[in-house]
Amino acid sequence: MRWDPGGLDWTLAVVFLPLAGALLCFLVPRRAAPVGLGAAVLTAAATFGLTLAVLADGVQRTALGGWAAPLGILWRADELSVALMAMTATVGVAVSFYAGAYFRDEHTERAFFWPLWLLLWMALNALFLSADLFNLYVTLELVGFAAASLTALGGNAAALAGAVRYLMVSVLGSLSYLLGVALVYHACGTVDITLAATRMGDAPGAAMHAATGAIIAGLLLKTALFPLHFWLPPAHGSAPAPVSALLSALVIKASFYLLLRLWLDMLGGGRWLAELLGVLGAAAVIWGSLLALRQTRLKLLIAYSTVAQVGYLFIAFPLSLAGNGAAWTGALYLALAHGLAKAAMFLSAGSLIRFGGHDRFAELDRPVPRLPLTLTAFTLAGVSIMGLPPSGGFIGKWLLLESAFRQGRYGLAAVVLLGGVLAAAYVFKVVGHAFTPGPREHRGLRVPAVMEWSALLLAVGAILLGLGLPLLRPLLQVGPESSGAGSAAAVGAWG
Amino acid sequence: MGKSEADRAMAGLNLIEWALDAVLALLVLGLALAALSTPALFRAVVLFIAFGLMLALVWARLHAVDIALAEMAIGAGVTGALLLATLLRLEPPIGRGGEPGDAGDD
Amino acid sequence: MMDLLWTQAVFWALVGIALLVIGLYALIVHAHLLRKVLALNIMSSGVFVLFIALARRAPREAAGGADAPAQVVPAPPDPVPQAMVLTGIVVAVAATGLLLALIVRLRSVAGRTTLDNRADD
Amino acid sequence: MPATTEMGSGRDRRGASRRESGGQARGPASARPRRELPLAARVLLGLLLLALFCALALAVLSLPSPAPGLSAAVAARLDESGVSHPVTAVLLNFRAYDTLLELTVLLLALIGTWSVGTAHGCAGSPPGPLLRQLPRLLVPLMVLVAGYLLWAGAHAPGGAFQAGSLLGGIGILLCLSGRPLPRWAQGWPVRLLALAGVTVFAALGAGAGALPGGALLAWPPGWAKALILAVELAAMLSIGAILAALFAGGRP
Repeated sequence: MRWDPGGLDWTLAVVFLPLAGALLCFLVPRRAAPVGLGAAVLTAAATFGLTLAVLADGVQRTALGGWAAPLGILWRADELSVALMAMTATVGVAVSFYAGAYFRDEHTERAFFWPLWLLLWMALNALFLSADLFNLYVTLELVGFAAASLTALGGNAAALAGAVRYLMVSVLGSLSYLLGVALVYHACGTVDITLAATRMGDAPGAAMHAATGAIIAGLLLKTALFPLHFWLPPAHGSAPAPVSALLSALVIKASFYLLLRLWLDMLGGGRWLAELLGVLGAAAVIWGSLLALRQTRLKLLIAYSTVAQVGYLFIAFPLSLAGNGAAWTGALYLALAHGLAKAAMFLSAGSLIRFGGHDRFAELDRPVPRLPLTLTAFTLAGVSIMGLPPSGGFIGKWLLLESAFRQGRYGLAAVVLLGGVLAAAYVFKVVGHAFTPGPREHRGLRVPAVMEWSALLLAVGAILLGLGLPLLRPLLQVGPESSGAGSAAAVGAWG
Repeated sequence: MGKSEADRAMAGLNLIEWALDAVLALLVLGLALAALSTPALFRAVVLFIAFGLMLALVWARLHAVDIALAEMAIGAGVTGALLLATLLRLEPPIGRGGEPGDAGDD
Repeated sequence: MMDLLWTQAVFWALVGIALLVIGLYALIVHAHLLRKVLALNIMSSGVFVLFIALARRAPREAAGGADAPAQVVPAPPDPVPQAMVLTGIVVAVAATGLLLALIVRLRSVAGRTTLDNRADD
Repeated sequence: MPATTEMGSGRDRRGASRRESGGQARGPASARPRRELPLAARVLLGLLLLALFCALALAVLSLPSPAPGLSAAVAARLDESGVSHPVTAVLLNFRAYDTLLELTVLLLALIGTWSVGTAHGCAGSPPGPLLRQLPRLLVPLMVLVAGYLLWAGAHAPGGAFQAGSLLGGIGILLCLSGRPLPRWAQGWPVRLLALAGVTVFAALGAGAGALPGGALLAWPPGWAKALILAVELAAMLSIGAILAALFAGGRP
């Protein structure tokens, strides 16, 4: 029941460091930027430490308050959660440096960006760590509140309307999730994921179906899977650029992670549900890509691209039915690569907006010769989004395709390929315009070097992710057998 | 907890208690429906506050006294105050000069 | 006796579901944001009622002895759902406060109290 | 999706909507909202929701009758929790981490509210004589009740949340009666008050983890009652401050 100090210190740090940073930033708003940046770097370092600890010693468990599972709340840092936390840290540090420059001259935004962002980071890490259904509800609400408040930092009508819609959808999604949790509690007598999983077999079927439906519906709404994506483009398209990067790269992944975690460890999901998710995912890929192609504003284009990329993650559900973990590894690879690449894209878009004053990309006046780093970052990120080798996106799609072909699921394979072609079309649409002169001569404002470099480094990270397959493979081996059985045994020993 | 208590419980969860439950449920549902469908926003907010107070009674019926207290203070009290303040801010009396809450929905 | 308690639990759980459904309908149908906030609050009340009502099916042995008279004493309700619903109520008021602040700001910036979008939730 | 046009054609549509709402504001109070779903869609929606109701009702009916709840587990460990009221024991000991995050949620809502604008007073109109005098009478009483609720929480229904929301009510009352926050308190003092709950909670919880043989948020035996009371006191003050600040609707 008692913890060993080694692992806990890191788990404690990844949640409490950003919290402490946020509290300090809120208390002394004048010093928010340096304090926030310091807290971000420290949190990233702690995440790195935790990742190494998990790789070395395996799953790290903490019983909060010293109370074992049915009564207390458990933290569980396994490979899946650590992979997501590591992505959060990578994107988080880059966005933090970017935001330091982006908000330099805007006092209100600067004073509130830092506490909100650090609380978002804390909430994300708490979500990735928690093994308790109700605690996850609270972290989901934290994530939603922080994300909506950050969206509203844009300040104009579009951002505020986007934030209101976002917050309402987020609260609605959490409520649906909570309904499912209530049913699980009353059927199984626990909200611990592992314990509930062991008791679900004896629970009445109707209640479990309703709980599964409510939980999955709530999380799909938060993950913006087609046709529940209506709230995403207005929010992600109108938030300040660093915020858009956080929303698209991290916040969407949090609810997807939770869905995946519950699917693997607890819900088990039926065949028909998996097929339905696959169909919706395929529709999202096509629909999101087509709408991205139609956009004239860069940030909306990137936001619709997120709608499409979310679709890929769900194509893995029917593909995993055959029982091998390759489809899951592919989906996770795509999630991580998309996190880095999409953040890089939004950060580049923010630099372009700073440069040109708007983001109607057809009207930008020759950005390539004047912002070469930013356009390089955008193109490299685009390579990963399209899924060209050697990027992380390529590996993810390749794993999905491989398992689709092996199972003879040619329709899904075709969707994966078609999505790549459409992505190429919208990325090149932007890049093509970048070389041409705009309708008017435009002097262009100076973009701080930090902003350009942080986007570029993230994009390079998305490419390098593809080369790191052997390194990352142990982190991304997920499947019901890898995480579920081990923890069930452990809880049995603890309880 | 002797015989009399058992008798009371046996005969107690009877018609009167059921009537209480039924009336309370009808009140809660009716107030919720009314708050969501009445055209004037001010009335809607007032009905919502009444809904919160009735809900506090429901918690008491369900032997959840902590929640009843919290619902009274937070659910009906603070939330109601927040909603009323917002109503004032959304319909500033300057300009068109309508009474706050007098305007139609939308 | 157990049946009566169970019936009461189910009765209030059904009331909770009804509140949830009524709120969801209003959330989708109404355009005014304040009305949507009311709807969300009523929905969450519905979920809370469901959560607490079902805790009325507390196990007999919590009430005491095994003989029949002791069994009919209603057991103290399960404290865990109560604590969770308390948490939920505070989260709900926080959501309401934040939403209302955003709505007031939207009104003063854009002059509207709707999302101005037919595809809204 | 029409959502795309939020920025593009937003301006003219916004103008249209303002005209529309202006027209309706002057219209009769009974006017139904115009921009509603068509009837067929609403009927379809109603049917879908009816199906949802039935599905959830079936789920509820299928649940086993003696519930497998946790009341026995709570009762078994109640002695070690430091308080004798089970709900408080769950909130501040067994599942204290939930409560810490919940306080963070409140703080987050406050930060979000402050980030969108400044407060412009509490009420639209100057307070009448009744509202000016009411606080003299009510505030001492409410403070007393809040203190009682906080103290009672250890063994009876009550606790930090109920007491804190009463304090919030005091703040709202003072705000309505035209007593604004004094200028000296508008800077870090009010921020500190809002932070106090999370800070004390997190610091004590992490400190408990640093003790030899301790665990994160595990109150050491013997100290549990005192620590819980300290956490509750700070939480009560923060909850009161945050709720009143949410009512004020913006940063001071």
